[in-house]
Amino acid sequence: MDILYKIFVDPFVQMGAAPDLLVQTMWEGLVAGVLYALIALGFVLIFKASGVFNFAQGIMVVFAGLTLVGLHEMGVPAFLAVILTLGVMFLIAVAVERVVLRPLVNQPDIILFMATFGITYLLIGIGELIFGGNPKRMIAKELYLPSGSVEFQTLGGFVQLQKIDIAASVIAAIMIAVLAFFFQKTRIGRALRAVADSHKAALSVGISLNQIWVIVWFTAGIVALVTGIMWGARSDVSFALQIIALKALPVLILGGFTSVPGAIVGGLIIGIGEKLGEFYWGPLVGGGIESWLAYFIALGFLLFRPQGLFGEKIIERI
Amino acid sequence: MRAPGDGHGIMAGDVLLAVDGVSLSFGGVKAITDVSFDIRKGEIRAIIGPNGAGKTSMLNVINGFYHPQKGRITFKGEMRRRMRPYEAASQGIARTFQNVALFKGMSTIDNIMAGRTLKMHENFFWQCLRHGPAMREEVEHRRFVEEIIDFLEIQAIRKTPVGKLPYGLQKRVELGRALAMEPELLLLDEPMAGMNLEEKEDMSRFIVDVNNQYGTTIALIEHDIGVVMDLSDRVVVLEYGRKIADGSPAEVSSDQAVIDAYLGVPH
Amino acid sequence: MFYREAGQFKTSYAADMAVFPIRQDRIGLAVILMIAFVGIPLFGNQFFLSSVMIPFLVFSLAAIGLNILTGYTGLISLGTAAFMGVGAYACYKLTTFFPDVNLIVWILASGFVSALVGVLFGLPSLRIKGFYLAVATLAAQFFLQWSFVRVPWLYNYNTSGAIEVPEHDLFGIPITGPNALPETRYLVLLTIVTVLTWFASNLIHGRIGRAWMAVRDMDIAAELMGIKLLDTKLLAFAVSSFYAGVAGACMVFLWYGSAEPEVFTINQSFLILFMVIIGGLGSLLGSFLGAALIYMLPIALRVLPASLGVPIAAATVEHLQFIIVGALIIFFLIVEPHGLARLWQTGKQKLRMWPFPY
Amino acid sequence: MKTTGRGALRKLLAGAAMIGAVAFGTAATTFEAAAQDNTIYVPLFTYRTGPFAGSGIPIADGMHDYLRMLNERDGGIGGVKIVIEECETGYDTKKGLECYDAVKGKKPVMVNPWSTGITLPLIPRASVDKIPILSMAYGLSASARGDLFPWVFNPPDTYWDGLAMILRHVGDQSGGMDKLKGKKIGYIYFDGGFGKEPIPLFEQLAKDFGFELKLYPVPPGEMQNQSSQWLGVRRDRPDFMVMYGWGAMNPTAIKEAAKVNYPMDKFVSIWWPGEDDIRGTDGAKGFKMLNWHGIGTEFQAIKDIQKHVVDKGLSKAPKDKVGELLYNRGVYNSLLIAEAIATAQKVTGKKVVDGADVRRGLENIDLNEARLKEIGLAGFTGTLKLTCTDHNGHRPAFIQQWDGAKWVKVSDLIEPMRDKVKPALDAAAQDYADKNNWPKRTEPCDKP
Repeated sequence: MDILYKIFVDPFVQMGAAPDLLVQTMWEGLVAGVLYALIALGFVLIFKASGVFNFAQGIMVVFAGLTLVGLHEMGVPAFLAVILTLGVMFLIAVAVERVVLRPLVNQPDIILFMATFGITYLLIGIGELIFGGNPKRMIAKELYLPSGSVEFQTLGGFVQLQKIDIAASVIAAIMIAVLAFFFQKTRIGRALRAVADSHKAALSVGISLNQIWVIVWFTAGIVALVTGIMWGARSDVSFALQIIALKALPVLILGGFTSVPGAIVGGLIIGIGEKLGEFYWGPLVGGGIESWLAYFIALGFLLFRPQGLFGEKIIERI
Repeated sequence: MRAPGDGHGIMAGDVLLAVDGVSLSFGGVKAITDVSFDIRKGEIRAIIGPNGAGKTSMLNVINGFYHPQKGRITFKGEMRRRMRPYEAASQGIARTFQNVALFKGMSTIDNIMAGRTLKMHENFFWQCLRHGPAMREEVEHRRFVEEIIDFLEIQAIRKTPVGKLPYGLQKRVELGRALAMEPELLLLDEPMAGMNLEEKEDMSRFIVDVNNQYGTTIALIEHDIGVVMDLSDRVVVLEYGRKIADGSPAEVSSDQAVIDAYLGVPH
Repeated sequence: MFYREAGQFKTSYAADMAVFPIRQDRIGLAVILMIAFVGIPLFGNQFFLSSVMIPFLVFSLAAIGLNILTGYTGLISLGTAAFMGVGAYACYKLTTFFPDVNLIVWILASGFVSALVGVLFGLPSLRIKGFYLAVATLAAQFFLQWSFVRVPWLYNYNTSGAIEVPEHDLFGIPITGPNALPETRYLVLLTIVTVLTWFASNLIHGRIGRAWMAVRDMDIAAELMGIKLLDTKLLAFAVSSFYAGVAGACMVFLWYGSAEPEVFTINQSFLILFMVIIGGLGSLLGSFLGAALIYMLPIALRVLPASLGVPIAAATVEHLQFIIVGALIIFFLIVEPHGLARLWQTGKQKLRMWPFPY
Repeated sequence: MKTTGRGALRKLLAGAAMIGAVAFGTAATTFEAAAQDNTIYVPLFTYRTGPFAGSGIPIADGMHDYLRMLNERDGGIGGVKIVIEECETGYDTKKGLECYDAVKGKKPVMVNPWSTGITLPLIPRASVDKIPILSMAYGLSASARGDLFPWVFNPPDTYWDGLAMILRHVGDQSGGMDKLKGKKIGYIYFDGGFGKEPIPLFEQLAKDFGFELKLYPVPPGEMQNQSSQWLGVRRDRPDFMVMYGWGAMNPTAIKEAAKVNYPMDKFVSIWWPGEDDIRGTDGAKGFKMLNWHGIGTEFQAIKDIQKHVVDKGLSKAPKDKVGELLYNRGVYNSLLIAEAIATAQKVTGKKVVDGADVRRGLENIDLNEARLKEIGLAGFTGTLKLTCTDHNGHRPAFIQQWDGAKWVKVSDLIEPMRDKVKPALDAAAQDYADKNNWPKRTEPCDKP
């Protein structure tokens, strides 16, 4: 009975006893979730338009952040470095399209998936070769990102929000809005959606598939840079991030591979779920369950809704 | 090959499979609405209809891949509402597919051998050793498969990976794979689609031979009306998921509803 | 001219179904086995045996395991290292419970433990496939790795948190521990790998292998032909994890001599996946070729420039290694998705035609 | 498949085959090549790559530069040139073992694994291969027992000594060890071998002194994602926090601590954070850590490094990094290497010593004040004397505090609690010996 109490009652008692901590935990989860969602967003953009499951998205985040900081260390002013980094991300998009996607068009999905492993390793190698392997500090101040925190005295305690986290959430929201606008209202955006629905259809309306790939990979590169800056400002820019970036996978499962809102909601559920789990239930098994909880949440979810929250039900045909 | 199915007490001419009031829908979209027909032992039964009439869905229902919301299916006297594809296969239903669904990475022989899976039983241990009983079993079934290969005249492509074969040959290998299951009921989904005249003649010959030599009951979907009229004993016509006609080729071809459906008379 | 099957007639299906139907191939295999069993232990130096051949064999075995799952059954796994860990810890526990039983027995038994765990994590493959399944294997990777840290029973409550391998004998000759000669460890490992490769080859060429490949190539058709999807996939998970588990046990017992949980990280899972991709999906030979390439590449990179008098900084070598592996993955996927193994086949085909290519 | 690709492919394959042949041809010769007769071969296992490269690079530079300086300034040790060779491990056990096998044939006088994961598998091999292991303040704590582990050395402190000293400091801060009663002490640690090792002793001390211990493990994959752990800290409000972290875990923990407004002067770490882990972090001022050696370049030997190595462009270290904490940690490690070799030369009377000699050298290390002065490192570190039975020294260390720009020594030397550490050490050593059928020591002890 004691164990049942500890699992089913005690955590909720704790939540009730210190609501400020509960809110704080959920906020931390939310922030982590925003970052997962941003990585997942990069996945979704590419998956929607090219059907490629881009495993390299996580490393693109590191690479973008590293390039930015590395350029700045070489003496480039911060904002110029941002622009140059965008240029680098564009070059990567072009290179990926030329070297990887174009020769592999019409190959099975799994081959393309594995090709992105190759991109991952290439980016790690090139990034470390140019900028060195040690963690770097994000140039948050130079980019006029806020630091410090705001505190709310509430709920019998306090809730403390880091300004950088607030900024990250706001910027993420803006970026999602811009992307939504881009997809819904602009010509290129509509073309992208046409590609998502059918490659042939896109070709028939005279859109070059190659250009579209470059555009989505570049867009994903921009998302990666923003993610890299935000994440880097919270901790450091280092290749250790790639393991955390894998959490975007359960997020995608929750959200569905093709849904932008799904990526956001999935990210938040995973982020909040794993923080609550770690904080309130983790101590029962000695803690550290955060490393796998997200995957189990996703797995449990899969058993009931294999197509994800916002994905369409798959009807298999033969 | 032995004539299959004799032991079940179903004589030629008896009803082998009866479809009774089957309806199937996906979400809100109705694929099949209240369709009933039967297939008799030993006959060649054609299912025809315009595109999107629900023909393939019907085959999918028969071999358990789709589960109809309403209706019953009676096979060899056993009635069922739901069935796993595995059960359908083990009871003797085999099929080919509209878009060839071969195992592309495997050779012709391995594809057809895969059709023997249900008949092979040697355990994991012997499989690991590939000697003794496992090897004997393998040789025995290989002999059977070679008979099919001779029958379908595809000796030359035995060891070619099927992904590299031309379309017509792939269709033939797929038929071979279905035959390897020694089915009582063989479902053929557009066996002649995309073939030239010569290939169609070959395929028709194989279908008739299978039916004659082994007494296998065949249900086939085909667009080429000429082929259907020549081959089949009875024809069922679907349109928009409903049955609009059922009978001998002659009866069906003179049916006004069928003519309308094919000529596209607006409803 | 020399490599040709002309004149070799098969008089039985059994002969035609042999894994190596061409005589020259059988001779070649015999030569390779001779070199492996006799030549290398006789002439190989310590470094070559213990830092090249033993790791190569361990990774080959793990790659075979992953190839069964990913290459033959089409289920992608990112958790190979964790299953290797299961094998290693299982073997460690079994040897501490029953230290007097022959170690080889426990190495194989630990494969079964790993297989069981593999089946457990393979269960979601009923509902999910493709990339989705990769998440189930990631769950296995992170959960198992966590368990290796969090469950002190697994490492016998050692304060170091690591498992250490005491000396074990086989027929009075030490095969683990510091006194085991590299030659002995190599021969034991080589025997295990040879036998298990033979088993894998047999499985793949029989009913079970065909069912795996059928599921990989067209799961719906396979299902409609009476191949039970779940059973087939779970069997693939079990066999695959068995191989990974044995590889893990061999890794710790015959190579490392001790292990921390950090040995079985996701990076190792990736490495093995790359071996399979580069070596050739769906090819046993490819598992060996891929393991050789990926494992020996950094050694070659380290040694080659130095011997040519071009000193390259250690760090640069590491970075180059990442770049080369990444480039190779892309290169092989584009030029030859079936990997090194297919290149080998193509080469043999050329040889068969030679000197009249058309 | 495209025919064009195939032609290129064939060339590539031929090329690869050739490279492979050459590689293994040369691999054999390179690794066979024994050290020359008139040099001493010291391999350095370093990790300038991988997730821990941030700490690994300065350490590697410090180790390399000190030995290089001896070569440049003195022509080696006792007139014998040292052959320094780095082997990159990436902090990966697999590569570490490969490094070991690669250097083994070249008669190294000792190995410095610089990773507990690499140290553990080498421990049984050391006595067989006759190559001593110097795992400086890491590795297997129990190997401090020279009578059981004659070939393994881990001076100047074990992780248990470190914990005891940190708790002493915490006690001082509270006004005496008896004041710890009823206090809450949090322990945030890398959730692997190194972080978990002190827990049994920690629990024991919690019982002895009556404080409550709270554990906050950080999983290896989550080193940069510690918000749950620090939320736990906020909930439990421990009076002090102790940290055993590594790599990216350290800077993240300091940041998170600052975020939750944890009082930094109550946050004490074991000796692994470096300047780069803390510099530029808002609110990090006041953070404390344990250390046992000097920082900066105000020591003769380090000035010599600058003069003979760095200024001549022989070092990989950027000039401003020389003298930083982890750089000097590397220097300390090399100081031990050099001292062991020098002592071995003295004990054996030989000039070109081998692994067995250097083992004796290590056992006879006596770094007293006079000797430190002699080698130009007076005041750099405390004295160290190893013996046949004590391979660690259990030397006192001090607490240093981050003042926002640099480390400042804020405590006197703190003695570890030998009475508490010894039983834990003995039990662990015995446990290790029992579980692994550990052989008895056969190497004779030198008379001091």
